Amino acid sequence: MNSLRHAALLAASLSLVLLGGCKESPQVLDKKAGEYQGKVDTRPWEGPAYKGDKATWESDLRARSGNQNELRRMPD
Amino acid sequence: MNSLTFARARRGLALLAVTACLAGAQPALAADAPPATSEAATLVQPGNNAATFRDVRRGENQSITFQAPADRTLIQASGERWRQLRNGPITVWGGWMLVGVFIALAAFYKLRGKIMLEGKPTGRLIERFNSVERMAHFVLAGCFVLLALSGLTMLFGKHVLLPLMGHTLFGWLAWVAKNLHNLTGPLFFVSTLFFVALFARDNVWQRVDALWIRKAGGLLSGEHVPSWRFNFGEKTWFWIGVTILGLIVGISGLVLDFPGLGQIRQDMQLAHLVHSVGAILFMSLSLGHIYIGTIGMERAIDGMKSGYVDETWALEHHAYWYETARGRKVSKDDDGTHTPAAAPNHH
Amino acid sequence: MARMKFLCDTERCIECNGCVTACKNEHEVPWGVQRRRVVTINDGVVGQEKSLSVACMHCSDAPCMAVCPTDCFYRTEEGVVLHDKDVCIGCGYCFYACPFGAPQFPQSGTFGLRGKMDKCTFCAGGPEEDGSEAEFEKYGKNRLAEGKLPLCAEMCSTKALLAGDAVEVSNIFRERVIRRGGKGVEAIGWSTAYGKGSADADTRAAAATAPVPEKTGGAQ
Amino acid sequence: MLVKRSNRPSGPASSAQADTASTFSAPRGLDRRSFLKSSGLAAGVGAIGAGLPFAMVRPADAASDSKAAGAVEMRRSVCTHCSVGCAIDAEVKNGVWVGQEPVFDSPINLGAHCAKGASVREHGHGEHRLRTPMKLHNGKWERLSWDAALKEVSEKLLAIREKDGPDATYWVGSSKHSNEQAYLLRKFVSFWGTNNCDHQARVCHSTTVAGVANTWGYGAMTNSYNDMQNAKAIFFIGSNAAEAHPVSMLHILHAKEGGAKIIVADPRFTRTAAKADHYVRLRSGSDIALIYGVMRHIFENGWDDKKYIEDRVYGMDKIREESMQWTADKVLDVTGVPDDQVHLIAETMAKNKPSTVVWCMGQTQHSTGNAIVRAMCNLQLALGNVGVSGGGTNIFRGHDNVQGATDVGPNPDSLPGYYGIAAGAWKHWCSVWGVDYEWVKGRYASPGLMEKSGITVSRWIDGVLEKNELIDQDSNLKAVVYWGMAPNSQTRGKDMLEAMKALELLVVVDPYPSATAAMAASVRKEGVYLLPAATQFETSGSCTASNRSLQWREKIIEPLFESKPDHTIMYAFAKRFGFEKEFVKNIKLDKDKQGWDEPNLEDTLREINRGTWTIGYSGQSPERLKLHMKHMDTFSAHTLKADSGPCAGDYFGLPWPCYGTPELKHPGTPNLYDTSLHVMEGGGNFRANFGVEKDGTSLLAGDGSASKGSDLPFGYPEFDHTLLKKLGWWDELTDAEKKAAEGKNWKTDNSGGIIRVAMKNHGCHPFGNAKARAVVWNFPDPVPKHREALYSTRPDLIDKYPTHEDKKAFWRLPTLYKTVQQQWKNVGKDFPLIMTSGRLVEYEGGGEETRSNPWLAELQQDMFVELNPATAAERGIRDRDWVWVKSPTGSQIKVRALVTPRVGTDTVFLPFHFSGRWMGQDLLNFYPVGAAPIVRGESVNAGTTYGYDVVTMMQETKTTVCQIVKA
Repeated sequence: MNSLRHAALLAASLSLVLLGGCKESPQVLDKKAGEYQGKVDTRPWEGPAYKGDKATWESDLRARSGNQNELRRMPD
Repeated sequence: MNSLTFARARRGLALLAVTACLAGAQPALAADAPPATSEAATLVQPGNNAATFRDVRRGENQSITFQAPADRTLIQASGERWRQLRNGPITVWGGWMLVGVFIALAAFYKLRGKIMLEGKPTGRLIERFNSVERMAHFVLAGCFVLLALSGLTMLFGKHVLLPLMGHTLFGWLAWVAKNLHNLTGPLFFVSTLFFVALFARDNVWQRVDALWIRKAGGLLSGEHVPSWRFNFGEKTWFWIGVTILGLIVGISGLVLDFPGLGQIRQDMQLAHLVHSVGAILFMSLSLGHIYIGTIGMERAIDGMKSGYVDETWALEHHAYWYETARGRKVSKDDDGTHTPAAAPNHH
Repeated sequence: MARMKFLCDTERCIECNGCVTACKNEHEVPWGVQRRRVVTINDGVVGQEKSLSVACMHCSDAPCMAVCPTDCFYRTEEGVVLHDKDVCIGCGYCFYACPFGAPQFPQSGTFGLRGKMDKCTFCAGGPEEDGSEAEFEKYGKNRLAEGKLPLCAEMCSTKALLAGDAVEVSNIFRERVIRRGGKGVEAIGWSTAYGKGSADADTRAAAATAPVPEKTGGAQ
Repeated sequence: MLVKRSNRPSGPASSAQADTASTFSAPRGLDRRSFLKSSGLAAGVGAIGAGLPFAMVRPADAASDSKAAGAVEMRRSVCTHCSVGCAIDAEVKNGVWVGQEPVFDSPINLGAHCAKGASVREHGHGEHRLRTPMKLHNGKWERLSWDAALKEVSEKLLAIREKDGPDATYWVGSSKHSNEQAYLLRKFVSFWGTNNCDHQARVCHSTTVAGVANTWGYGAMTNSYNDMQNAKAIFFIGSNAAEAHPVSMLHILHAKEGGAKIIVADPRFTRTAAKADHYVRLRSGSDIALIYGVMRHIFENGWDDKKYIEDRVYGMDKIREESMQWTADKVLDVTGVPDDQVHLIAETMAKNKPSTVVWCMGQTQHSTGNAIVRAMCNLQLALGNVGVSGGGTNIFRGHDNVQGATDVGPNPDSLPGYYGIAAGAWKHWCSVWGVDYEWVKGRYASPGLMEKSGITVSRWIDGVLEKNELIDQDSNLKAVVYWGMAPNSQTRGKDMLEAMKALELLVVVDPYPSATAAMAASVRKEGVYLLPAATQFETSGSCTASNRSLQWREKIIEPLFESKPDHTIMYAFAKRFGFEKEFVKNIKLDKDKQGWDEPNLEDTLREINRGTWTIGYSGQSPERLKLHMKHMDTFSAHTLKADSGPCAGDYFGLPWPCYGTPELKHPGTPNLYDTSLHVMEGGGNFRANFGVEKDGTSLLAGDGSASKGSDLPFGYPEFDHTLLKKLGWWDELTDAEKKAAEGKNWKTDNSGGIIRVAMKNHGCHPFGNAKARAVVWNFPDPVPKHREALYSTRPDLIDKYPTHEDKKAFWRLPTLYKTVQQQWKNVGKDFPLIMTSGRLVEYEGGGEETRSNPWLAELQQDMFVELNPATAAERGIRDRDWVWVKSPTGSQIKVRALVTPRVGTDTVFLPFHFSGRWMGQDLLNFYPVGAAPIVRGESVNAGTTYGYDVVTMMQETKTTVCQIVKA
């Protein structure tokens, strides 16, 4: 009787463990934005060029994106 | 249909298609048949690349030129499978398995305790391992421990040590571990070959081994089962552990260690899976070996430590070997029915 | 800015390798390390030969990040997948896992052991101070911090390779595909890199809602 | 492209398995930081000695205070690797070229670059450059000072001049010189007293220049890369733009996406063909037959532009007759192209107008090159596509300034501006140079030789080797000066080696002289000098892109090592030769940092402006060009026109012809012969250069076909003082202009007055308004005719379409046609494969420069031959195997096999950029230490055969034969 209960318990816990194997646990630790492992990885607009002016950075980047579109300068 | 509406319709269709494709769905332009491969198509080339790229997306081999990976696969799908296996079953089950074996041994120790000598040590010593054998053993064992620890760091460190140590310290440790692992690996492989050659002769099947199996080595009953130089438990460890797993882990490790020999990514994924599964099994078995060689059995370590064992220990654990070492004859065919002479101090 | 992505238009890519040398030039990438490369499939097969430029795609669920034993990868707010070479141990797992073959390993040390992994940074440097020498030495230039986009795309000879905010990139590509009557609609690698069906909610939303540029004489 | 981009080690520059993940042997790290820090001192294997005055040492202080001092300066230049003319922005910090940024503003490339353009910053490293003057002594390369080098070389040259006359020397100029340097070199050679000078254009587009110019006026690309956006159909034949002119594909694919149909006809399925709507595989060298096949369909279907032909074309009926001969079966027999494909080409070109054609060396490098290009012109004339935006003949030139060097540089048959070398031309230029005509005449051995075309670069080897009594000058060539050209771009490498051996003196002036140096050193012990020249990034000057736009380059960095710009070296030699005063009469001298005299390049351009009226190099003053470079963003990338800003109305780079003086403010000509525009807005018409009448037919254009707004709405001859007087326009000249123009025509009137009056006041074209010539009666084949190549695998076709008769004194040399063809009539038995050659995107020209750039060299580490899987299987050859390519000349080269369906079963393709290996042997030991390129390979031209165009002496490289066996 006892051993049967033990066996059932064992089977249940074993299957739990086995099932656990199918799930990928989160591989990356949580990080705060702009901070990485103690080092500060400044966000692009926080560097010397933009000094935190995100709006300007974004509009500059958008303008830069436009350069990849030759249709802008070659209308039909 | 006038040309304007046609153009509109086409534009609409195109918009749909782009939207779908940007969102990663299958291309919607089923209407355009993919170009035929044959010579008939030499002149005409429509712009629907769906067929061309379908295989690429599936990760199937394509004729790729230049600095394509050596496997000539543009987008490999097997990497994702490897990731699932490594991060899933191998990490999780493997980890629990090691923990489980450890707990089992602890429990066994708790229940059974140390296997003590029954008789009193005589003080008379028999040479069990000569210096070459001991050196071979400890080089191999040393390599094994370094490899096991460094390997564990690489597989589980991220989950166990990293949260404790932080990235910088752990990064440094893992770097040491990886380089140690890569440098020790080849030595381990060579040592294994040497070790196997050295001990294979004494590890072949002997009739008395059957008795050992029947009595499970007497581990639970406490009964002493006679054996030659190595009992069946040791032989199991030797063949399944040191030889088979050792070579599997060693060879797959070399594949990973020397990546410039022409192996492709898929080879290395496979090698890594084999390597890590093999290593976990190897480590699990090794726990048993280490256990019995150290805290599991009184004076078991003497043979490896000094090369000599006490007669009492020899008689209790390796009776036939003891007999021969004492110059008496034991038939090779002895299946355990022969009772060895009583040890000098046997009560 | 939502999400940085690469897109290679195979109707445009002519395998000129401009992106490859632009990258070498900008980051002084050493011999043997190819952060970006151009591949051609079905070489010499009429009607089916296609070339495209491949590098790190900065995946949404990056396999490299998932398998890294030291957790050296991180993702910036713009979705750029970067790594810390101080923590990288050169094990090569990211290379096994990466669908695109992006991670590169310069030789260093005995036995030809792998050195620290090197890969495309989307011209965003690494965790060192932006624009610093340390950053350049380890990761190359940080163009994003200068308000510029990756040089490979900016210098692409036929503007086949596009880089930048997913919305901008999608808009350029869409406008182009519409102009050519729906040909070459595949964004190769996107479903692998950014997920099936729903790479990024914002991309999809952008693709669906952005106005279609009206042009005169478009695809006729 | 597996072999092409090897990922296996080859030679010392072993690369690696890019993706087996790991063992990367990095030969020498070239990173910006160590470059900054240790500068030239860490040059590794390249260092000759630590004591050299490296120009690169200066950068050392740049790094030490990287942040504080040294703001980044932007310098604008133009890529030096092909004719597209891609602008480059260089970031320079404390004299070091630290960064390269795309120039999005450029209307030509919009920031785009190919592999070569994206890696030009490597020129700032120059690790594999020649660092100091060197001479070959006892078979070893020895360093010597500039002073000693100049002294020894000039003494030897003067001795040869004394002994054998000025014509015993040969001067190979460069297509990579700036316009100013190329121009100065022609002047320099003239003052030396010979016409024995030439440059790369001879072996790349001489047949185009001659053929096209003789058809309608100017030998240049009629439209522009940008204008191809307007084409509705584009027909490539003999051009692989995707690899040779990658950035042009920006415009071409833009056109394609707008609906243009692209057809590529080529023996090889190229990267361009991969982007085409239709690909047609033709037998190499059969272009004329294919074009006539196309034209037959055009005429039969009435797709020809009859009004256009009537008004603007002479002799089209003869072309029509000839095309009718080319029935479907004949075309198929000769070209291998079935009639439906031929019809498709004709229909596509005719029904999608304006349609344009593109050709490059695939058409020009044939013994029938001049005829092939004229056949193409005739196709476009029949369709009425010339002088039309979106149409024209878009002839992509090769090197960055091969157009400019052809226009104003060292040509053996012409002074700058295609003036020719008749007495009148000499007098014109002497007046521009400010020197006495009689003095120049005295410099020559005789007036006869002064007006006799020199030997061409394709044949200088015969100038050395040919029997003296057979050559048309006094002495054989004794000395050759290679001033910026690769020896491996000329055919018959085996003979070249003999010629190099036979010379008394070989001088090489080049940043990368090593291919020549190594070849020479492998057969000589003495008498070779190497002088380090600066690249175009180390000086300034203008260059002319293929679309005729001129761009001004700023100096990016100081010359590296001991190198000097070419014009500085020229002046140094002029001093030694004693004509330095005449050489720079109108040109200011500047002192460079080492105190050398450097002729001022702006002044030089102004002198070019003052003399080159013929082709309108007269309006592009340095000031105007610099203004254009500064305001690139104001120019349309579609029309090349600036609609606003300081350059409003101008076309970008003032594409020549930019007529008259700079003050006339001609905007440049975007598309040649375009009658829909006023001449002062870049309009024009065909040139009246061949008389006004031929065999009773008027050659002047028909009524109503003059350029827009012309006061003479009909055909008219070119302007001279008498025509001006007849028209009553003479008094519109100022008194000063009258004085200068009296007795002159528009080309020789150095006041520019005649041009001003004709164009500005009356909307007339100074060169007249005539018909284009479909029949060039002064050429050996007035009507272009298909003729089999000298080495052909089809003896039956040799019988039907034999080559020309041998020529006795052709560019001073006997030249064989029929003799060779008959001798090798059955060559196909032993050499059954057609051998053709072409470009790779990573390398340029002879390749020495680009193969020295690690960023490029890594991409392409082996010389190879492309062969069809079936061809390979027959020979038991597998991909990447080493094979011998054997030529009927007895040469054999060892290369890798690249097995690919890109080529047909009868053809093999080899790239022409390799050198440094010779018939299986690595020449590394013959290079000056450290000056060997990273990648070396066999030169295809070691195996090419005899064969020259019957008009221009263009070499035959595209159609010859070979056999391939496994090595």
